[in-house]
Amino acid sequence: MSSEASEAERSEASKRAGSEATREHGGGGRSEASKRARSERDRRSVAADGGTASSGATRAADAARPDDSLLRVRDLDAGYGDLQILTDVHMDVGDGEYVTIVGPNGAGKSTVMKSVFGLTSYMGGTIEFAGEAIHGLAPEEIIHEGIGYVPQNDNVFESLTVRENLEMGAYILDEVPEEQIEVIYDRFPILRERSDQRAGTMSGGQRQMLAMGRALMLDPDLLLLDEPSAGLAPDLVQEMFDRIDRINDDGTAVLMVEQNAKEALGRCDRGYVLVNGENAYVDSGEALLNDEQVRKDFLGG
Amino acid sequence: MSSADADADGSSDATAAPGGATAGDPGDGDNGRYVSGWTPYREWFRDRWAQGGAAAWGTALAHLLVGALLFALVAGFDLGSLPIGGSLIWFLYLSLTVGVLYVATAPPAEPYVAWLDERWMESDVDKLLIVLGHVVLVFFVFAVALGLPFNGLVGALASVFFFTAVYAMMVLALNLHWGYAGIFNIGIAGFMAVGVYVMAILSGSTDPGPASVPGLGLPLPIGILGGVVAAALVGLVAALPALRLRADYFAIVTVALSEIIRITLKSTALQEFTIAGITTGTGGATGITMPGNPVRLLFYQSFDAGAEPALLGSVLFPLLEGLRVTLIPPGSSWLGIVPLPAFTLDLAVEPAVIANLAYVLVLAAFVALFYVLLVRTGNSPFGRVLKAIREDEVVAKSLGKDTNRFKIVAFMFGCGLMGLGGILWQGSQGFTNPGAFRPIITFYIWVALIIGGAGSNTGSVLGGALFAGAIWEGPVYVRRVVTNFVEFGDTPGTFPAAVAPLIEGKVLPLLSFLLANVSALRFILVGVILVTLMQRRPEGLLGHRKEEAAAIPLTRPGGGDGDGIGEPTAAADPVADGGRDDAADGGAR
Amino acid sequence: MSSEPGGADADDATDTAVDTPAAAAEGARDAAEHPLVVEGLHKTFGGITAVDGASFSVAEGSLTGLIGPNGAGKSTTFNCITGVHTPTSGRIRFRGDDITGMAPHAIAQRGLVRTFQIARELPEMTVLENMMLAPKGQAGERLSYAVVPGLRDRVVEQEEELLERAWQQLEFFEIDHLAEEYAGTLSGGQRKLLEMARALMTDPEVVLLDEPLAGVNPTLEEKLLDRIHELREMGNTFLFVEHDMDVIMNNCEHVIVMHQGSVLAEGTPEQVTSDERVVEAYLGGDV
Amino acid sequence: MGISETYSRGRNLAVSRPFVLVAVAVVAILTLDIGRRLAAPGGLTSAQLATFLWEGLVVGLSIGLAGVGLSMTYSILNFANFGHGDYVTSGAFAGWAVTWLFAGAGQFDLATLLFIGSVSTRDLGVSMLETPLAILAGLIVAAAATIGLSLLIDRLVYKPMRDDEGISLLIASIGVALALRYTIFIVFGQRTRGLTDAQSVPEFAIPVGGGGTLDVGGHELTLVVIAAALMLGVHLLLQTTKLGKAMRAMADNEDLAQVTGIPTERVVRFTWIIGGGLAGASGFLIALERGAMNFQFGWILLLMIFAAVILGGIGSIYGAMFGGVTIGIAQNLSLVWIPSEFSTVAAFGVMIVVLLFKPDGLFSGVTTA
Repeated sequence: MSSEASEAERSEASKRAGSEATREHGGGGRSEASKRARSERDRRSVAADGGTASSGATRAADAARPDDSLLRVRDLDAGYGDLQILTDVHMDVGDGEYVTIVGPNGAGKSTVMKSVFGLTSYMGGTIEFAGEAIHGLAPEEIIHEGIGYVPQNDNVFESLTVRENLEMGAYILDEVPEEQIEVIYDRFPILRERSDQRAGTMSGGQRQMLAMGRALMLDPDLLLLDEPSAGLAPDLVQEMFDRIDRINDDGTAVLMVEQNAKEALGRCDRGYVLVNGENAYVDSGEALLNDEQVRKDFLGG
Repeated sequence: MSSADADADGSSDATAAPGGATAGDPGDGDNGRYVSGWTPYREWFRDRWAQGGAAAWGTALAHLLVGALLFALVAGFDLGSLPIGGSLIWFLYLSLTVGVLYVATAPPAEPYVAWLDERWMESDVDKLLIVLGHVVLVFFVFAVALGLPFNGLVGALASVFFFTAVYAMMVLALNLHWGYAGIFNIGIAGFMAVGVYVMAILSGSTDPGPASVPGLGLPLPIGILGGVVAAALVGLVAALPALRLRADYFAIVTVALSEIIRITLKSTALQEFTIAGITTGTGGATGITMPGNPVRLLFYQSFDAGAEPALLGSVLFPLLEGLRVTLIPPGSSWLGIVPLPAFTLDLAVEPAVIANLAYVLVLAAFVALFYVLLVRTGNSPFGRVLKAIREDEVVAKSLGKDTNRFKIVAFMFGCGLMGLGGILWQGSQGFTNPGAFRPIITFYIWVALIIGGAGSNTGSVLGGALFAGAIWEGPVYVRRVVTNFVEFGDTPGTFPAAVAPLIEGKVLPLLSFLLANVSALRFILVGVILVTLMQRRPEGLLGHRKEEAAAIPLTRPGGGDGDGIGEPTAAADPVADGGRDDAADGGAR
Repeated sequence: MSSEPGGADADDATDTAVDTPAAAAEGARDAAEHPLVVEGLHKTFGGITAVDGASFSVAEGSLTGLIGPNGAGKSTTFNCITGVHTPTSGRIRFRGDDITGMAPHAIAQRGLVRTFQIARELPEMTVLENMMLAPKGQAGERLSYAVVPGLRDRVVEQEEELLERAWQQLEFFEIDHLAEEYAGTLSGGQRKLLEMARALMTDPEVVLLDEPLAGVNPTLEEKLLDRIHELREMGNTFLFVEHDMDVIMNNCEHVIVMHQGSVLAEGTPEQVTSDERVVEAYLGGDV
Repeated sequence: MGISETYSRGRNLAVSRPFVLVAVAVVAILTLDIGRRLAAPGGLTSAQLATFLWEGLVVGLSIGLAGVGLSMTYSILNFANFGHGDYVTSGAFAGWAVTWLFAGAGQFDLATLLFIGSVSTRDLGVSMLETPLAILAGLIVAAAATIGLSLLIDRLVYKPMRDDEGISLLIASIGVALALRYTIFIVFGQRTRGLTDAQSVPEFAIPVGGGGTLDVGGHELTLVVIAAALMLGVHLLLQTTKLGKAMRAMADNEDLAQVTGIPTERVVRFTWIIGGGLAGASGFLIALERGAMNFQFGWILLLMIFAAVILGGIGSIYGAMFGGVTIGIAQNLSLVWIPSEFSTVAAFGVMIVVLLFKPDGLFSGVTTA
């Protein structure tokens, strides 16, 4: 449906971004989406033409065609045990796109990511990856599909060396892919230096790089990053985001949850704002960042 | 949603044991990713069984036939050559199968099961009566099957109830540790040993004769108190690491401690020693003589073996020894026409059994004491804090509870009770040695706790009774009954000698061998029961019961019904009223 | 059998009354108006500094908000105050007494009671049991009182009083219809209500609320906030840790904003939200 | 490294880990005392001391070898397996049945051999020197049978409980222990049986200072060599093979292992294979060294194995090896000061004292590495 949106409309949306971000009703079909009443609590105004989801600045072409998207999440309900966290979540990540999920604490950002990776209780909706339904699959199967995941905490095997950590990332392959290890080493030279050091002895930033390196060992089409900047010193945060930019530039699509909204939205192609386990906004990162309403809502919740 | 789920679970749990095993499919339901290879078969069987009538009977008969075929394959070749064995085994097999099928499908079982269900839900006393009643019933059947005189039945029951009582006491004490405070103690035997040995040393005779070490000759109550205090103090020593260690580490420390105690008691170093001119000791590996059992003094003038009866004994013994009720005197006839055979009911009980029974009554009183003490401990603010510690220690701390103090006090209290339980158990038997305090005793007590259900005091007593009746004494009587009916010939001495005849199709030697080893078989039974319980019913018979930890029933004060929204009570109460007004204000704001 | 010292309730009082003259003198001025004072709090874990010199105080009878973006050090500060963590340096005074590094239960005993961000009900205890657990100075918490016949009468008496209070408190929070349910069967919001009701059963002087509204639906949110306001009017003091600016704006009269381990701004909600540094901090800037 | 650096390091150590200093001090005092006793005429001879140390090493390696398996299952399956001692016994019985079968086939009745029945050990003449192949076959069967047994028990008992708490699994493992032990009891009987021919076991007398000799038994030597080789094998397996690394990864962080794509069930199976194999092999070797066994020797050994594993920090296989040797030497060296009845007490005492100061054991935090 977004394909109906003309180029003009999209640039219009970009301009409008300063005043009001577009309310997303999800790409799965407006009729279906509008059938579902939004929570009464939602005080936000819904954009009059509310349908067009994206107005990505740099990769608008990809973003505007969610039907071709690599990852396609529709009406997702998920949670932990019998506790539902997500309600009707929609999300698209195009091939090679860089998408960020932001939102206040407890909005369910990480839950979206874990749901994509099969780590939550699936309660309804669809998750498609490269045209195949992957909801209900176990994490080890999803890895085979070509998705890599970097959890937020405890994301390295502390008692294993750096190299062993990377080898674990390619466990499903029969042979250790030496060339891929070299690729990772080239991308994160510090890992080559520390190759034989135990991961537990490394600093937070180095661990984060190792965790990403491990997730990249299978050269996934989509990389899921859960708050990569959490707990890093400010100067390292910049470096971390630079590295993610480069990973994305090399063609890997990135879906990232970030608390540091300013930095994340500033760099991504598109951003989703999640509030209370539901989609609130979607727009280009820049647009979201400059939107007064988003700023206010983000501070509130 | 979640409360509805919980209710559903609760009710299925509440329908108690009989249907529990087949109701639903807890095993598979709980572990979604575990599908046993047997599952399709089980589902098919359940389905057929549920249809009832011809389908159920047909399925049952098919199984019967297949079973018989298998049986014949193993044993069938020489069945005819056995004296009565062959036909008897077939008879047993058929009657057992048909009996089970009949009970399971036919209506006559229903009133009984329904009655059992209903009574079971009534009260703790009913549960106890049901279990003890069934124990008595089963042993009555054993006695009849064995042709035991009344004296034998009473003796057997005295023995079963002795074990029931001592296990009940130990399990009650353990329940305080594990069920309430969540302390994983597997050193029970050690705390028992401390209690028993300190009592024995303090109150042992100063002149015990050549075979034993002298004690200090203090009065028995002092000895018992000393034993209990000593066990509690050893508990204190063990509780100090409890504050720092993980549950499984702590467990291993307690079992190591109990082994240290046992090895120390066994050592020659402390066998006999002299301090301040007084000679005493542990008796080493040979063991230690216990002070006389005061219950004996009720009946006899002294502790000596051939002592004269005391007052009570001199009255009771002749009375009970000669107790025979003549129901039909010799020479009677019906209406003076049909002569009737004379019939006298022999209810004679021998003095030794009377003394045993009296001691069991004393133990029962102690079980009641333990029960009251522990119910009071549980149903009090103290027990509430323990329960909170088990659930979430951080919360208890955040509410200002010094959780370490509670854990130490609870642990010491439980250890003291274990010491007392040990004294009443081992101390009553005239003599004990370190072998009676091997770690295996601890595990028996654990099994009894798990059967009854951790967290429930009534469950603890029931667990003790079931362990003593069904696992400890029961199998021995089963063996006696079977050997009474089946002529086995010579029992093979070894397993190979027992299985070798299988090749020739002879099963009796193996059966006979297994029966001879029934004491080992019951350990295997214990193991299987433990695993099955942990997999299927980890909460035991009565665990997870709604036992409120408070000194008073937690209902709405003033007798108001719990369902009311509370207007009447609130209106009567100024503070609550004020709160309500404020609430109204707040809502309007 | 009892291993406890004789039933002196004074025991706890004596060992908690730690009072250095210096602290008392310094605290006396403040203590009347500011029961809780945090001075130069530092906390490091390994090499990472979580709290970096935070100082603030909580006024008597106030509803003070402590906010800040993720990783600002709110939780660590909270944990230092409640005794879960021992500060690396700095002081925490409560009513003029230095409570730095005291055990959590000792701090709670003094009347500084916390709630948890993710409600920590005791799932296999009923709501009433949860409530009855909380009050301080229960005679029946001594084993001797619990089991000895004569002494137990006093326990029973006390229990009756507590039960009545518990019912009142449950009615006040409008969860009395759940009183006999297991706490584990309550919904998330109901657990939050229970948690707060339970904390109030201890007769606290200051209540530390750790994100009391996290994961609570709007209707219950209103209810919880109403209760907090009422209780404050009844004289309770609250320190309210929250990341959600809206809630703080609408409810607190005083707001402390933390960022990167120290206090970034302090003042009325209006002052704080108009502070550009605060907005930047929330969006993830370095300020 | 300069003196001042050494000094400051020492000071840091004293501040941060006072227990280490206390332990070093105690060990130093005991060592000095041994020196004093050695020097005193009529006191401890160096041959005695060497014997204590050697015996300690032998006992320690056997405990350590059994402990490695226990530690592995603990770190990967998260429960203390109380059935482990009976896995040791099972392995020993299976292995020795085969050794006897090999050694006595043709001479004696097969059933008698297979059930390790009454055959004079003199007549059978099993020893490393006489029947090395039979012993080797027994060792292999001991390991293989125990692997089969532990996989079977995992399937029946532990797999359906995979998500349960460690304590539930622990209690279930007590049930497994009882069932196993008394199954062995029924099949093989209660008595303690001799296994090897003491006459044909070679002994090497190694002269030590002071005119005494250290007598090293051939079977002791066999145990030490095979145990060391097996431990080295486990080390290489964990460090160099993919599956070994996956085991370490899973012990380290099970959730992360799952999201990394490590097949956790397969790792669990492999853990039982290694843990069970080592338990069986150690049982066989311990019985070889002792020359006798009965149905409960593994259970009696279990507490000692736990002591070793906990001492080293449960979950750490190097800790288990180190803990085993420490416990073994503590147990034997304690004979210098206390009567032999208390040597077990000394071993448990060392464990409890270590736990008082280091509640997580010596190698804690170094999970399976």
